[in-house]
Formats: sequence, structure tokens, C-alpha cells
Amino acid sequence: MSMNEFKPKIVAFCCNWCSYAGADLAGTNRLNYPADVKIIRVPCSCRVNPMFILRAFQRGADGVILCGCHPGDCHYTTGNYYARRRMTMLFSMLDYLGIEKERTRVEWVSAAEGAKFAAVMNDFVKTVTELGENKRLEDLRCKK
Amino acid sequence: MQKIGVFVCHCGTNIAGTVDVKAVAEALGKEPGVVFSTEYQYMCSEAGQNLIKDAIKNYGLTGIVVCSCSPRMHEATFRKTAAAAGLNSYMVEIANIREQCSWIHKDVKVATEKAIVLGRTAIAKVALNTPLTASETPVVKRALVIGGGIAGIQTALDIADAGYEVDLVEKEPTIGGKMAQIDKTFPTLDCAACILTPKMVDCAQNEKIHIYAYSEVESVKGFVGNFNVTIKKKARFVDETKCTGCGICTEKCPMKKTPNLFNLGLDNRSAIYIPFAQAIPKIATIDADYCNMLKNGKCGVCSKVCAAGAIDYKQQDQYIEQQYGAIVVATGFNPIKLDNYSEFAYNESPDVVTSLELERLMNAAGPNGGTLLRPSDKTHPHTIVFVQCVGSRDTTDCGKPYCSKICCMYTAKHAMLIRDKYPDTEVYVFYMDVRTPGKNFDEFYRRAVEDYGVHYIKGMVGKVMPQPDGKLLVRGSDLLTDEQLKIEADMVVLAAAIEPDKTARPLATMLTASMDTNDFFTEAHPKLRPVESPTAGIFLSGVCQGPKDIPETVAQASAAAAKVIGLLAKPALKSNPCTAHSDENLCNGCSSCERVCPYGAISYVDKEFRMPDRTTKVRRVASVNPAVCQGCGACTVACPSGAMDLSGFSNKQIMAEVDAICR
Amino acid sequence: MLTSKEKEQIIRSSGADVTKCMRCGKCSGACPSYDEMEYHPHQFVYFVEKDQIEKLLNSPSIYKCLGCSVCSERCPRDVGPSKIVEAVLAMAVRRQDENHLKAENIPGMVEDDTPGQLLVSAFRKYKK
Amino acid sequence: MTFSYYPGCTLKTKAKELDAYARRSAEALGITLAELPDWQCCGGVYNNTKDEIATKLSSVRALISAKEQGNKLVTLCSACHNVIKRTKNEIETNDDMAFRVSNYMQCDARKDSDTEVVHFFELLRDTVGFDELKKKVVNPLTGRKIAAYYGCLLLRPGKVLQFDNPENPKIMEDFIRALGATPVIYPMRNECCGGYIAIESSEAARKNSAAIYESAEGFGADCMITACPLCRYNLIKAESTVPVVYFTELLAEALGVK
Repeated sequence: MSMNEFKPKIVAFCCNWCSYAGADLAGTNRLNYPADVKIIRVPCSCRVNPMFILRAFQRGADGVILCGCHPGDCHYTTGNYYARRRMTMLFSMLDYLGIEKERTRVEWVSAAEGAKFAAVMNDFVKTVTELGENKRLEDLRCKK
Repeated sequence: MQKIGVFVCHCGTNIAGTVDVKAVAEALGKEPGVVFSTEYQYMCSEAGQNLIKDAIKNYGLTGIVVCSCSPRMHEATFRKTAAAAGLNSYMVEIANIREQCSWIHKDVKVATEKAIVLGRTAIAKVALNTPLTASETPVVKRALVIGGGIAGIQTALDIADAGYEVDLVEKEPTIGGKMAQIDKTFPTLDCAACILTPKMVDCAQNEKIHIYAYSEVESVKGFVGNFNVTIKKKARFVDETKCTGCGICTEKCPMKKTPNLFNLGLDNRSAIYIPFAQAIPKIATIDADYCNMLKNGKCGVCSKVCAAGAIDYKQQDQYIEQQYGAIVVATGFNPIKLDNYSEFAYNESPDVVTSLELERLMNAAGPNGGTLLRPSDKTHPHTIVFVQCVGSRDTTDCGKPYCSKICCMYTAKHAMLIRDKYPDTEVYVFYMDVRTPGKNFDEFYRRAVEDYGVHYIKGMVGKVMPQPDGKLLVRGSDLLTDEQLKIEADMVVLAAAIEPDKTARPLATMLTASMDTNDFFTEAHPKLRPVESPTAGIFLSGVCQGPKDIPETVAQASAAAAKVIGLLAKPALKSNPCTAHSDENLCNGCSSCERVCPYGAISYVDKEFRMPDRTTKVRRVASVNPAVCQGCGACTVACPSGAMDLSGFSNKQIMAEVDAICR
Repeated sequence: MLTSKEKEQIIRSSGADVTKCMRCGKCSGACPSYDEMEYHPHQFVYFVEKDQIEKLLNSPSIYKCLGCSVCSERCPRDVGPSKIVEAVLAMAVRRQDENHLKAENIPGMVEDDTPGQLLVSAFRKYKK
Repeated sequence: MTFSYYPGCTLKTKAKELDAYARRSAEALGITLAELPDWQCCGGVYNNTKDEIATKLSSVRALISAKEQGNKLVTLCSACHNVIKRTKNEIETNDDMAFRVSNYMQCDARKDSDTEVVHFFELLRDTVGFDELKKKVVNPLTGRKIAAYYGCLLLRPGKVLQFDNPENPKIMEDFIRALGATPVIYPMRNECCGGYIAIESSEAARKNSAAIYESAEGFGADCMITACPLCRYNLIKAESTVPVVYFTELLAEALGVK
């Protein structure tokens, strides 16, 4: 491992009921995925404001992933459908702004899918690592 | 100025094995706002908790971060710890450095770095936490049970037994439901009426239970602990307070050709009727579709013969408003209509019947007084063919994709009862699988085969062909002998799939309770919360939630009652304080939030605001009912003006977390 | 387990999903040609699922199906046994060196009143 | 009102009366049947396989030809109706088939063959109307007990043909009532006569057909009607004790144009 190997910054929003529990299960089963992924717990995927994702990119994140309950399984009945619609809009806008589509992702991970959580994270980190650093939205005013 | 304390847990070697806990505590101690940082072997132990309590007191901490296992594990523990030391329990954040760090990373350096990032993220969040208090709403000490079958009856009795008032709403003139129509019950073969009617009487005599028979729920407003319900009491054209149930009117009524719906139309009754002898309430009802007086104004016989003067042709529907703390749905089921299964000749031949119709044909109180006679010519049937799974496990448009669950057992029961009473009758059962997962169920089915000589045939009937001589030629496959059978039968009995009652769907809309694609109510958790709807305060009892037999229905009915009692026993409801709230100064009254709220927690109110020029102006603004809000946050994102925010997961907090991760 | 080319071809050309079958046997209970057949509609579905296509290809049963579609009409799972019988028949007809029905045999089969429809239908079914 | 008309091979040879009575009746009902120019055989019994193209092409030609005439396409023979309607459905729902047919025929198969296909019965029910038909009957067949024999090809597959309820149809019974006769309902009316296996297993076909007319006779029919020359052939070969006639013959009789 060389010292200057690129390590992406990845923010993962996980809903409290499914995906966060799925991440816990991945941990309980000792399923490895890169330490570059940092999880933020939200009550539901629909709590994730597109603003949060823009903020992450402004602050230099290289990839953002949103995980929620499977369609139809939302703890709040319909939250993940809202999330899916909002993210579809946001991602196409990000694409327009020149942020590669592959830097953002929505995944459904249930509380029972620890293995899927790890697999998704491995894949996402690999994809983002291949894309390299993301500077396009970085706001230098945010840097002190 | 925030004074934050950081507590890093070793979790034995679970965390300390891969994370340098000392380095983490040291690094986090330098974060802004942190005044105390330490590590300890087991933070969740009593000694660990005392360490936290002491630190809160000694350093006057305003917020704490515990770097430990998942918050799903010990968040509640540390919240209690904080509260015990006088700190608001919502000033606690957990950094998950076990499941999401030490357990998945092997490299100590990598894991330690990540643990520090997770720690500082939690610190950034806790710095913006605000003390939250769970709000309290009073609970109306009264329950509503919708549906008066065995499920509703059992739930009502159990709730009343605990001392609470219960209203039982039933759309038919009598309670009892499907069980009242059944002859015998599996696997013990007790007579259904003998075990059901005492419970019906208990309901009627219990002073805590009020039965609204021949009534329907018209509207539901409000929320858990405080529902406001309108009940429509349909006009019976008989004064309930005067009718004695003597039955003279039913005898004298000249309109004798009214289909008897209690007997599923297998015989006739009069236009004024009492569904069956043990009906509760035992009050006559006039069928407006058949009564000559109500249709043409000519007759009036019942009014003349009624000594109590109970007949009231001018009676109108009545509306009753009532408050409830909890609502139980027990709307039950019906067999599906068999119009799309003409290959079984159900509409073509009166001798092809559904299993529920067979119950009536065999019932002592049924159209034949308990003697099994075939409907067409009232002769004794010598060969009877049962067809299982008619419309169940059927993924085409006309059937139901699920297993109806009860048919295997009631068919075994029917076959056994017929063979027992009429040993000269041959009984064939066409089955795909025999499913008997219940106590003494498989033994029961085996008895039908081994002791009663019922012919079970693995296969399915392809066609039932009525013959000119009145016989029914049944063509079906025997998959084990690899033969196509042609059986000349006298009667064919179809185990029709069951489906939720048609009233369930509009009711679910009123209750904002969710349903699956088959119109069964969904439960809050399929395993761990099976009798609660995801909507707070709505409970499920019986087949409205999924196919069930009587023992299961009664068990679930009592479980639902226990949940209701648990709710009603509370003096007030503490709700999750992580709810949405709106900044009225920013709200522009657009209703976006109201539309996305799955719970109907947001309403709009007109409020007076003081303007800068000292005038006042009335504006329409959003108002969140914290008792109903479940805290999903959908509204916060929908709000175009940024007025809506979620306590505990505010925009600022999440942004601070993002910043801390990306730093 | 590897799926044979034959099975893939049957699935493709029938458009039927054999895995949906729950083995109720309603197709065989409905079949008007049951007694003429060695393998019956439900077995066609099952043998295709279990990849035993040769058995079906070599059985005279494929020429006994009336094409009446009653098995598919009544199938509670929309599997469509008749589509599978048809696909097996088509495979047999396509692969045979000799057609099941030969033109030279036809005169012996025809009577004065045989409708053209019968000849065309049989010929289409049994010949490449 | 003008409809394109597809008679089919058998109606020109062994089932001339099915065709002739239909033409006369249509005229009496004010309907013009414009026979398609240069039509070919429909292709015979529908080949179910999704990848068989050759047998579908002549049906496609008929559909295109009717589309060019700008009319709905009327069929009489059950087999032709089944084949043409299912071919149309296959082109609508199977992309691969539409693509290959388009290539072969040098056309846009989906657009060019987008012709509505109606059976003569459907024309009587939906265009003429059975109530109207009843008014035009000059020789009501009062007292006749007639069994409708549907067979398979008009009814199945129900989702594609959309002719009537495949298990409990009523269109032919309504037709019989409109002519003043009494329909006989019997369970075998939608069972198969034996179809094309008559060519090599005539015994098997006869067994099937015998069960059908016995059932009709048992329920008191004095006559059976059908729209399919093969059904009629099989029933007659099985020595049906009930006379079997084409439905158009009864229609012509009732309309006084026989």
C-alpha cells in the first residue's frame, strides 16, 4: 500500500430501521468493507435533504450513498418512495453539473442484509476510487 | 458554551482489540467544546455508568458522547444514565465504533482513524442537540371494536374484563359473524353454537360492553388516545328499546319469499326477521328491499301483531359520535365469489356448493334441520366430491395468490362428519397439498383417512359436468396413480378461497392504516408486533390481518385486547420527542408537508401575526401534532421554505455531521 | 445444475415459466385427450422443469394433444401446459429427418368429406 | 356497413353452406361483406410457439389486406378466427416476432396489421345487436331446442380471443334466443371435438365428439349448431344422433333467405 494512494471520502446516509441495522449486522458478522465509508444515521431515507448531499460534495466528499428500506417495507410506509423520487431528480441535476452519476447511489438494504450492505459498500468504494478525487463542487470558502 | 464529555468504551477487546482507545480519547479531548474525555473497559457496566454520572456532575456537562457499540444496543441505557445525573436524556449521542468500526476493520491505524472521525461527528452533532421532552397526551379510557365476529367478541370481552368501556360495532343485525354459521369446529368437533353463543350472551350482559348491531363506522378522526368516531346506526324499522324478540312478526309477515342470507340463500325467510334463534341483540329487523309496507305502503301486518308496538316504518338512520383511546379492527372475511370458476358448475348446478354452504346444510338449525340432503331434489347424497384450493394459491386474475389456511382442516372435518353420520356415502377429496400445521391438526386429518375411510386424491378437478339425470360427472386427475378419474357424484363441495370483507378497504382509508395488495391489514412487524397496525392506536384482530382458524383468531383477539389494555392503562401517552415542528415565521402555507405526511399529523391553522408596521395579519401556517407525528422527516425535505425541521435530527445537526466527516 | 440447450429452447419457444407450477394437476384433470397420452400435461411441465426433454420428444403423446388449450385456460398459475406441449412438438418436428406425417400417406387418410381445414391443421402440426 | 371478409379454405370447398348462408344473411341484415382479394389459407391450427414465423405470415397478409381496405376483418370459421386473432396478438405482444415479421414482409408489422378482427357472432352481437336481429327474424324458430357447440377455437385462450367467458359463454345462446328458439345448456359445449387428430387417430376424435353430442342430446337438444367445419365433420363422423348444422344456416332460415 503506497502512502499517497487515493482514499475517497464517502458519506453514507442510512435509515435507522433497515440499513443502519443492516450495517450493524455486517459488523456482527465481521464482514469487511473499507473504512472510507462513514455512516450518518437518519430516521428514514426521506429525511435526507438533497441539500445534505450538495453540502457533502461542497465539503469535498467523493461519493454519497443513500440506503433505505426496500420498497414497500418502509417503517414509515412511504418514506423510501419519496427518497427515491427526490434522489432521481437530484442525481440528474448533479450529472448536469458535471458530477459523475457513479458518485451517487440509492440502495435498498434491509435489516437482515448485512452481506448486501458490505457488498454494496465495497462496490461503491471501488467505483468512487476509480473515479478519483471530486473537486467540482468543492467550495473553497468552506476550507479554512 | 457547551461542555461536552467523551467516553470511549473498550468493550473488553471487542473495540480495544483493533482501536487504540487511548489515542481516540486523547484526540477527541482536543475537539472544540470537549471538556472531559476518558476511556473505560465496559462503559455499559454499573461502574462505567457511574463514571459518566460523576463526570456529568463534576464537570457540569451539557452533552455527552459515548463511543461504543451500536446505538440500537445501548442508546437507551446511556440516556437513562444521563437522566439519572440530571442531564436531559436527549443530550446523548453514540458513536458506533464497534459494529461500524472495530469489528469490520483489521488494521489498527485505519480503525483508530475512523473511530476518531466517528467520534468527532458525534461531538459535532451533540453540540447542536437541544433538550427534548416527550410530550404527553391524555388517553380516552374507551375502546372501539369494529366487527362482531368471534375476533371482535373475544377482544371486547377481554378489554371489558380489565374494566374499560368497549363499543362493539357490527354491520349485521346480530353479532356472531361467520362462526355462528358454522356447524362443528375442528379439531375437537365441538358444536360452534355451543361455544360461541355463551360468549355472545356474555357480551350482551357485560355492562362495560355496548353493542351497536346493524351499524357501521362512518368516519374516524383524531389519533392514538383520542380518536373521534362517528357510528351510523342503520334503520331497522323496529324500536330496539321496545322489541322483545318474541318473533310473532316474523311468523305473521306475508313476505315469506325473502332469501335467508344467514343460510346463504339456501332457503327463505320473511321480510321482517331475526337472523337466528340465538341472535344478539335478539331484535327483529325489516329488510327494506322485500317489505311490502316500506316498498308500496301496503301491508302493515307486523305493526298490527306486535304487542310491544315496536314497529316503526318511519325510522331513520342515526349517527352517534364517540371518543375512543384505541380502535380494534376485526372485520373478518368472506368466501370469494365463484363466478369465474364455471368449470366447477357452481352457478349451473344447485348441487355444487361452497364449504360454508355445506356448513348450513349440515347444521341442525339450517335449511334441512341437520339432515344432509342435496339441494336440487332433497335426496340423500351417496357420493360427495370435495375440491380443495378453489381460488386459493391462484395467481391468475380471478383467484387469490395466498393459501386460505383453513380449508384443509374444515374439509377433513366435513369429510369425517359425513362419513360418521352417513357411512354409505363415499367421500372423495381432491387436494394439492394437505396443510395441517396446528395442534392435533395432522392427527385429525389422518383420522379422516385412517378411521373414516375418506378417499384423499392428490390431484385437482378439471371439470364438473352436470348430467341429464341430475348426477355430477367430476373429471379430475390422480397424480399418484397417473390416471384421469371420472367420478359420478351427487354433490360437489368447493373449498372457496377466503378474502377480507369488502368493508375493510374503505375502513383502512378512514383509519390511515396500511393494507397489503390482497386487502389484508398489515401489522407493525410481521413477527414481533403482529396485532398492531403501523398506525398508532389501531390494533388488528382475526382474519382482517390474514387467514386464520378459530383458535388462532381467538389468540390474536386476546393479544390485541392486551395491547389495548396496555394503552388504556396509561394515564397519558409519552410520545417520541423527535418530531417535526414548523417555524411559523417561515411557513408559507403551501401544504407540501401535509401532502407527504403518511400519518396526517400536519394540519393548517389560521394564525395572527404581528407585522413590522404593527398591524396584524392572519396567515395560514402548518401545525404538527406531536402526538401523531412519528418523526420520519418526509415533511422537512418537502418544505420549500425551510420552515419544517425535525427535533433530534435537525438540518443543522445533520449538516454538522456531514462537515465533521468531510473535514 | 446446467440447463440443457433443449430445455432453454423449450422455455424460449413456449414462453412458459415452468417454475411457477405448483403441481396441482388441474391441467391433467381437464385434458380431453388424457387417456390417449403416455405423458400427461402436468408431466410435460414437470419433465421440462427437470430437464428430461428426450422422454417427451420420443413419446407419441406429442401427437395426441388436441391443441384445445383447456389446460392453459384453467391453470391457476398461468403456466400454460399446452404451450409446452406445442414447443416440444415443434422441436420434434424440426429435428426429425422424417416428418411425422408424410405427403404420400395423405391420400389414404382422406375421405370424400374430409374438410381442407383438417388436412392443413394436421400437416402444419406434424410436418416441417 | 362494410366489413372485410375472410372466408378461409374450407368455406370454399367442404363448407360452402357456412359461407353462402352467411353472405345471404348479412345482405338481409344490411351488411356488406367484402371478400379480401387474393387471400390465402390462414395457416391452419395455430402454432403456439413464439419462434415459429412461417405459419403466421398468411394471417399477417390478411390483416394487412383488410387494413388497406380500411375495414374491420370478419371471419366465420372458428379456426381461421383463432389463428388470425392470435397472430395479431403475437405481433402486438412479442417484440421479436414483430421485428422478424416486419423484416420478412418489408412492412411495419405492428402498424400495418393493426386490424380489428371480429367473428361473425361478434358482428351479430356488437354491430347488429341481438335485439335488432330479433326484429328482423321473419321465420322465428319457435319450439326448436338448439344446443350451441362452441368448441375450443372461439373461446380459448380467453385472454387473447376475448370472445366470451371461456367457461360459461352465452353469445351463441343469446343468438339462439334471438332467432326465437330455445337454447340447450349442456356442460360439454366448450369441450374439444377431437380436432385435427382425426386424421390419424379417428377413434380418439370420435370418442370426444360422441361425449359432446350425447351430452347435448341428454339435455334435450334436437339440433346442434357450430361455426367450425372441423367440429361439424368430427361430430358427423362420430355418428351424431343430433343433427349438426352451421349457425349461418339457422340464421338464414330465420331471416327467410335460406
